[in-house]
Amino acid sequence: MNASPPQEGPDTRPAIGAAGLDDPDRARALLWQMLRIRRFEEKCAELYSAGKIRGFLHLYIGEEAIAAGAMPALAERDNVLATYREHGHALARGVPAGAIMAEMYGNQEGCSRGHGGSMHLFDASRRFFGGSAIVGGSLPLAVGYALADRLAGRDSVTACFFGDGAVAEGEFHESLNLAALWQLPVLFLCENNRYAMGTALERHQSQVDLAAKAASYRMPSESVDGMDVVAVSRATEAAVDQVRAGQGPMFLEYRTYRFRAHSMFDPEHYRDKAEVAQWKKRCPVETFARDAVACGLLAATVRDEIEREVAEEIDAAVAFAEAGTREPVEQLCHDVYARQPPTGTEVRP
Amino acid sequence: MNASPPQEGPDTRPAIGAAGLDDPDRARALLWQMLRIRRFEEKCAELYSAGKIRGFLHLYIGEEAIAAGAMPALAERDNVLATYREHGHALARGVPAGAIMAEMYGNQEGCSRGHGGSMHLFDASRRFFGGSAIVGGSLPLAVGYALADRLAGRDSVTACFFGDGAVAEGEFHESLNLAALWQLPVLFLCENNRYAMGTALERHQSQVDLAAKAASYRMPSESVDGMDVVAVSRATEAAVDQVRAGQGPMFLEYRTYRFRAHSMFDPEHYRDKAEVAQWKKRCPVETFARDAVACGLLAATVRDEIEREVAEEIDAAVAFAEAGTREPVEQLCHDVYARQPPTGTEVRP
Amino acid sequence: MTTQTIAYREALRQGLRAALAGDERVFLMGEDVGRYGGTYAVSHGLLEEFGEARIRDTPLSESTFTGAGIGAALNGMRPIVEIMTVNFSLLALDQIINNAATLRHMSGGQFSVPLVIRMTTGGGRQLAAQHSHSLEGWYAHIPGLRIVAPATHEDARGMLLTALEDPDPVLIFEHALLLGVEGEVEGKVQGVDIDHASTRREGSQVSLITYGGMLHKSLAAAEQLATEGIDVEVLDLRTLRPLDDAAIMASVAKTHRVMVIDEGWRSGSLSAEIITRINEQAFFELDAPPARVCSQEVPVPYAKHLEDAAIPQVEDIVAAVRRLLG
Amino acid sequence: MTTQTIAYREALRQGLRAALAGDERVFLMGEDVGRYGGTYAVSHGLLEEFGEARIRDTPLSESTFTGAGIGAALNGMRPIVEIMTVNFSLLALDQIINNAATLRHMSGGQFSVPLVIRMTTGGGRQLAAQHSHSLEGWYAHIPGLRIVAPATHEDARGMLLTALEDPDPVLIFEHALLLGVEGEVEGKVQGVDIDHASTRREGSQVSLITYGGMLHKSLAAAEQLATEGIDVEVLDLRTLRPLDDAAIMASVAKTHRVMVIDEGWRSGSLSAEIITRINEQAFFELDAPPARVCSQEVPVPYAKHLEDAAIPQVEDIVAAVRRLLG
Ligand SMILES: Cc1ncc(C[n+]2csc(CCOP(=O)(O)OP(=O)(O)O)c2C)c(N)n1
Ligand SMILES: Cc1ncc(C[n+]2csc(CCOP(=O)(O)OP(=O)(O)O)c2C)c(N)n1
Ligand SMILES: [Mg+2]
Ligand SMILES: [Mg+2]
Repeated sequence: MNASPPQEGPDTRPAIGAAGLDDPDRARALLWQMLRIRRFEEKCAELYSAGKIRGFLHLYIGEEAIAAGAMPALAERDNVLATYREHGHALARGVPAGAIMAEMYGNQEGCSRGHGGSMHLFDASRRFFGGSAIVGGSLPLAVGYALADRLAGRDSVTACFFGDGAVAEGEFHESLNLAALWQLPVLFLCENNRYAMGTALERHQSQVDLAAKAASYRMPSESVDGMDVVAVSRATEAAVDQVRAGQGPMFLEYRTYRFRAHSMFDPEHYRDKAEVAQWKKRCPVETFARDAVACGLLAATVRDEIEREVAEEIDAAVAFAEAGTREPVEQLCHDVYARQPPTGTEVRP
Repeated sequence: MNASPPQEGPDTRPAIGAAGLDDPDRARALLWQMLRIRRFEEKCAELYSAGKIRGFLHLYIGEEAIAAGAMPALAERDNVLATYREHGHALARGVPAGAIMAEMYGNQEGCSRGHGGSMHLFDASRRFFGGSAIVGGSLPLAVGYALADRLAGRDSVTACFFGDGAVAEGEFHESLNLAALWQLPVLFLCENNRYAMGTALERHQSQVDLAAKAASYRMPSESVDGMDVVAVSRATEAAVDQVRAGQGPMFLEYRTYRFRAHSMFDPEHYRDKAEVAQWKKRCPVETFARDAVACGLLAATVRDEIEREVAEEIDAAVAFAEAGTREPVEQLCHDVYARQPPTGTEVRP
Repeated sequence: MTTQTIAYREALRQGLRAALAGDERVFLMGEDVGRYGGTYAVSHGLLEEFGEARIRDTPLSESTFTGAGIGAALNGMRPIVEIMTVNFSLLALDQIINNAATLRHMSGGQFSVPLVIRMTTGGGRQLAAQHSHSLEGWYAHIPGLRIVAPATHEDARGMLLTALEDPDPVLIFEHALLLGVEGEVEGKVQGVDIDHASTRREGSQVSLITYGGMLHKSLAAAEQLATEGIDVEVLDLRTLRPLDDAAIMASVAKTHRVMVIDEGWRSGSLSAEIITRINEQAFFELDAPPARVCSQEVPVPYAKHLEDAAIPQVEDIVAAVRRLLG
Repeated sequence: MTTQTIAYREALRQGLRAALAGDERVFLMGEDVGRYGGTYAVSHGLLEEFGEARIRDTPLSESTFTGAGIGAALNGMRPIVEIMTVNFSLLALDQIINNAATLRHMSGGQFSVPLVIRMTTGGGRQLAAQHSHSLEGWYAHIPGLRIVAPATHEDARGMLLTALEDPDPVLIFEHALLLGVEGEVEGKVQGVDIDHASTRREGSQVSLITYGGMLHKSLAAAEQLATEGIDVEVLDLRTLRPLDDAAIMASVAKTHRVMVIDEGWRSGSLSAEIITRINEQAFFELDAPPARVCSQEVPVPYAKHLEDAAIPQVEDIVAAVRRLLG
C-alpha cells in the first residue's frame, strides 16, 4: 500500500522513462502504440469536423501512455472494461483500427455493428467489453466478471479503466467494497486526468489522494505517473501479477492529463491555457521518443518509420470505413432479444 | 480524527458510565429516557403479538443509550433524521408516545396520520424528519437539510442516524463526500450494532473500522462505546459543538448491539445465543442504573419511581391509541399533491 | 404423477434448489439469502446445501450486486440475483436498464446477459410506501427485458428454470402476499413455458385479464359472480413482456367484454397497454369499452383500511364487472 | 409587447435567470452547471451572475445531489436540480420515487417537497443507447410527481417559474433536439399555466395528441397533410402528469379520430394511457380505433439511419394519419 500525497501539478517524481528499458523492440512497440493512438485520435477529430463521425467524441490525446503501457500487461484471457474515452484502449487491446473507425461511421462492419459509435466499442473475441457511457457503470460489471472467473476456477484478471470523476459515484464505493470483501481478481485502473468534464478534482473530491481513498477499503493501492509509459507498464505488470496470484483486487491511479477538450462540444471555460501548456511539456509521446533516442535505445530514424506505418494503418482504416455498408433498417429490432418475441411488440406503426 | 482499531467484541475501553456525571438530575433524565424507550419497545412487541401493530416492527432494545444520550445534545432548531428502527429517536426527540403508538395502530391521531406505521414516524413541529425504510436513503436528504441551513445562514446542525449496513450503500459514499467537500453541518451518526439483518459487519465491510472509513473523506471521525450513555452524550455534545461552529461535517460511530431479532420475522439463525448473552451483560440500562446507584448519584428508589412514571405514560399512550379513529377512506388520495390534480387521475374504478 | 400441496414459498425454493443442483453455473446472490435464510425464508436451507460460494450474502449495495450479476452472466455464469423488494430495485435500475437490457443490442449482438433477477412485489402486508409497490408492469416498458410474474405454484416453481435457460435478462416478480399460500404442484420440478398466457378459468361473458397477486382475487371474484349467473373468463398473463397478444385477442373474440385487473397505479399501468392493444387489434370485437381495476394513485399507506382501499379487492372487481355488464 | 426570437436553450436560460433573480431561495445544482457553463450551455453565464453559492457544481453523484435537493426543499429552499440526461436519472430514481414523490403522503401531509428537477430527454443526436431515451412518459406513472415537457419557447421559459411555485416535486423534460431551435417569446419572463394542454393547431378531421420534441414533427406532418386536404388538429399535452383529460376529450369529440405521437418506446408508453382514457371517457365518440406512432422497441442505436428509423419521423406520422383516415 503506497498512498502518495495529493498532487498539485505535474508529477515531480523522477520519471523512469525510456532510460528504464533495455529492450529496443519493447521501446519501439511502446512508441508505436502511443503514436498510433495519437494519430488515430487526430484523425477522428478531423473526421468529426468533416461530419463523418457524429454523436459524442472523447479523445484520449495526452493519456496514451496509459493504454499503451498497461494493456500489454494483460493476457488474452483477461477481461478489459473501459469508458466512453476508450479508442486508445480498444486499439491497444488489438481491436482493428478499421473496425473502430467503421463503428464511428455507423457501419455494420463496425466493431459494434454501428449500434454503439465512439462511446460503445466492443469486441467479444478480444475480451474487450468496452465501451460504457454511464460514468461508474462498468465497475459493478467488472466485479461480476471477476466473480465468474473465480467461481469457474480461471486465473483471469479483470481490468477496469475509469476516470477520476467515477470515484464520486456510489458504484465506485460499492464495487471496491465488494471486490475487497470477496477478494476478487479485479484491477481498478483510475485514469486521473484531474477533471470530470469541467469539474476539477478538488471540486469533486473531498480527498484528492485517490490511492488513499482506495486504501480505505483495505485494498492495496498505488499511484503512478501516467505520463511515463515505462512507469505505467511496470506498475501495471506488478499489479496484474499480484492480482493473478490471488491476492485480491488492487487499485492503481494513473496521474495524467487530457490535452484536448472533454468532448467536441466543450469550450474549455474551466481551465487555464497555461495549465494545459504546462502539462503538454510532459507529453507522453514526445518525452518518450526523445529520451529513447537520447539514451540510444532507438535510432533517430525509428520515429519516422513508425509515423509512416501508423499513417498507412489509419489511411487503411478510413478507407475500410468509407467502403462500409449500412445495416438494413429492417434489422433495426434484431438483437434486442436472442429469441425474437413471439408477438407484435416490435410492430412498426 | 481518532480512528480506533476494528472491534472484535464488546468494547473493552474503560467506560465513563454514571461515575462520569455529577448532576443527579441529568442522571435521572438519562435513565428515565432509556427505560422509557425500553418499556415502550417491550410494549410494542406485546402489541405486535396481539395483532394491534402490523407490518414490519424493528425494536431498539439494547441500543437505548444512543438515542437517550445523543438527542439532548441537539437543539430545537436542529434537524433529526433516522431509520425504520426509530421509536427511540422519536421518543427522545419529544414526539409524544401516544402519537407514536397511534401511528402504529394506523390511526389518524398518529404522528404520520397512520400512513407510515412503525418505520415512518414524522413530526415536523419537532424537526423530526423520521422514519425512512430505504437503507442509506436519508443520508442525501441530510446533506440537503444542512445545505439549506447553510444557504439560509442558520446555525442548525443536521443529525442523521443510520446503521452499519448503510455504510455499504453508494449513497453513504456520495453523501460523505459531498458533505465534506462543501463543509456542511451534518453529523453522521452510525449505530453500528454489528449486523445488517443477518449479515455480520465483517461479512459486509472490507474495512470494519467504520471511523477509519469515514476519515478517508477527510472528515473528522470518532468511535464511541454505544452501550455507555455518558460516553455517547459526551461525544455527541462535542461533535455537535464542532459542527455547529462551522468546522464541517463529522462522523460518529456508536458501537452497540441489538438484543432482539432484526424484526418480528427474524428467526436469528445467524448469531450465537452466547454472543447475545455476552453483550447483554453490558445492557446500557442496567449498567447505568447499577453504577448510578453504586456511586451515589441516584437513590436506590429512583429506579422504581421511574418505572412507575414510564408505565403510566405507556399505559396512557396505549389508551390514546386504542381510542383513536380511522382516517376516512374517502381521503385516501389526499396529500398526494398539495393541489389536487384537476382531472380524473385519482378516480376510483 | 405425484401431487404435493406446498406453500408458494416452498415452490420457489424447489425451483431454486433444482436450478442450483442442475447447473453448476447457477448461483444465488443477494442480501441475506444465506445465513439469515432469506428475508422471506425462500432460500432457507440452501446455504447448507450448496455452500457459501453459490449462496452469496451481499452487502447492502443493490446497484453493485445487480451489476455484478450482469458481469458474471456476461462471463459465462447463470446468476440469480435476489432483490428483497421491488422498491429497492430502484437503486439498481441504472444497471438493469442501461446495462442488462441494452448490452446485446448496443454491442451489435455480441453479448448475452443470461441473468435472472428475482424480487418480491406488491402490497397487502402493511409495509407502507417504501416496501409495497407493484412496479412489474412499469418494468415491462423496457425493451431487452423479459418480465414474468408467477401466480400459481407451478409457475413459482418452474419459471425460474425456464428463465435461466433464456439468453436474455429475465425479471421474476414474486408477490409478497402469495408466499404463505398453499397450492398444488405436480410431478418433478421442471421448466414451464414462459411465452404464453394461460386461461385459468373459462367463461363466456367477460374476460378478466390479470397476473400475479391479482389472479387469485380475480378468480375469487369470478366464483362470486358465478353465483349471480355471470360467466367470467380469467386469463393469467404470466409474462408481462413480451405480452401474449394472441391469447388476449382470442379471449376478447370470445367474450367481447374485457376488464384488466392490475395492482399497478392506474395511470400508465400495464392495463393501459393491454387495453390499447385490444383497441388496435380487436376494436370491432368489443361490445363495450374495455375497463380496468387498478391501484389508487397514492403511495401505499400503512393503515390496514387505507391499504385495502388503495389496492384492488375482490369486491372492487365484482362491482366493476357488474358495472361493465349492467 | 416585445417579441424576441431566441434559441430554446436561451429561453431556458431566461427562465433560470428570472427564477434566480426573483427568489433567493432558488439555487441550481448539478454536474457542470457552473464552470463548464452547462453540458448543453443552458446555464452559461449564470455562475458569473449569481455566484458559487447558488450555481453549484456537484460531483458525479446523481442519487445524492438529487436527494440533497429534496432535503433542501424540505428545509425551506427552492432547489433546481439538473440531471444531464434522462438516462442518468435512473441513478437517482430511488430518491425521486421513494422520497420526493412519497414524503408528503407518507408523513400524513406534514411535508412539502417544492423541488424542480430538470433533465434533457430524447434522441436524434446520435448519442446512442445510454444517452438518448425518452422516459418522461414512464415517469408519469408515479403518483406524487408532476411531469412537464416544454415544447415551445414560451413554455421553455415559463414552466420553470410555475414549477418553482408548486409545493410538490416537478420534473421538467427538455428535449435535446430542441435546444438549438429558434422561436419566439413575447413580453417579460413569467410563469405559464401548467395545468392545461394547449391546442397548437386547430383542425377538424383528426387529432394528433403529442408533447415535447414530437410536437414539432406533428406540426410539420399537419402542414404536409394540409396540402393533401387533410385538416389536422394538434394538441400539445404540456403536462404529462396529471393529464388534462378535458382537453383530450374535447379534441376527440371534435374530430372523432385520434392519433398519439410519443417518443417513448411503444409498449407501455404514455400513448397507451391516453388511448385508454379516451376509451374510458369518449369511446362512443370514436369513428376509428385510436392509433399511435411511437419509438421502436430497441435501445436507440448510434448509426443515423438506424436512429432515424427508431424514432418517429414526420413521414411516419403522415403515413399513419393517411392509414387512419383511409
Ligand atoms: C452517470 C453519468 N453522469 C454524468 C455523465 C456525463 N459525463 C460524461 S463524462 C463526464 C465526466 C467524467 O469524468 P471522468 O470520470 O474523470 O472521466 P474523463 O472524461 O476525465 O476521462 C460526465 C459528467 C455520464 N456519462 N454518466
Ligand atoms: C435499500 C434497502 N435494501 C434492503 C433493505 C432491507 N433491509 C432492511 S433493514 C436491513 C439491514 C440494515 O442494517 P443496518 O443498516 O445495520 O441497520 P440495523 O437494522 O442494524 O439497525 C436491510 C437489508 C432496505 N430496507 N433498503
Ligand atoms: Mg477525468
Ligand atoms: Mg446494523
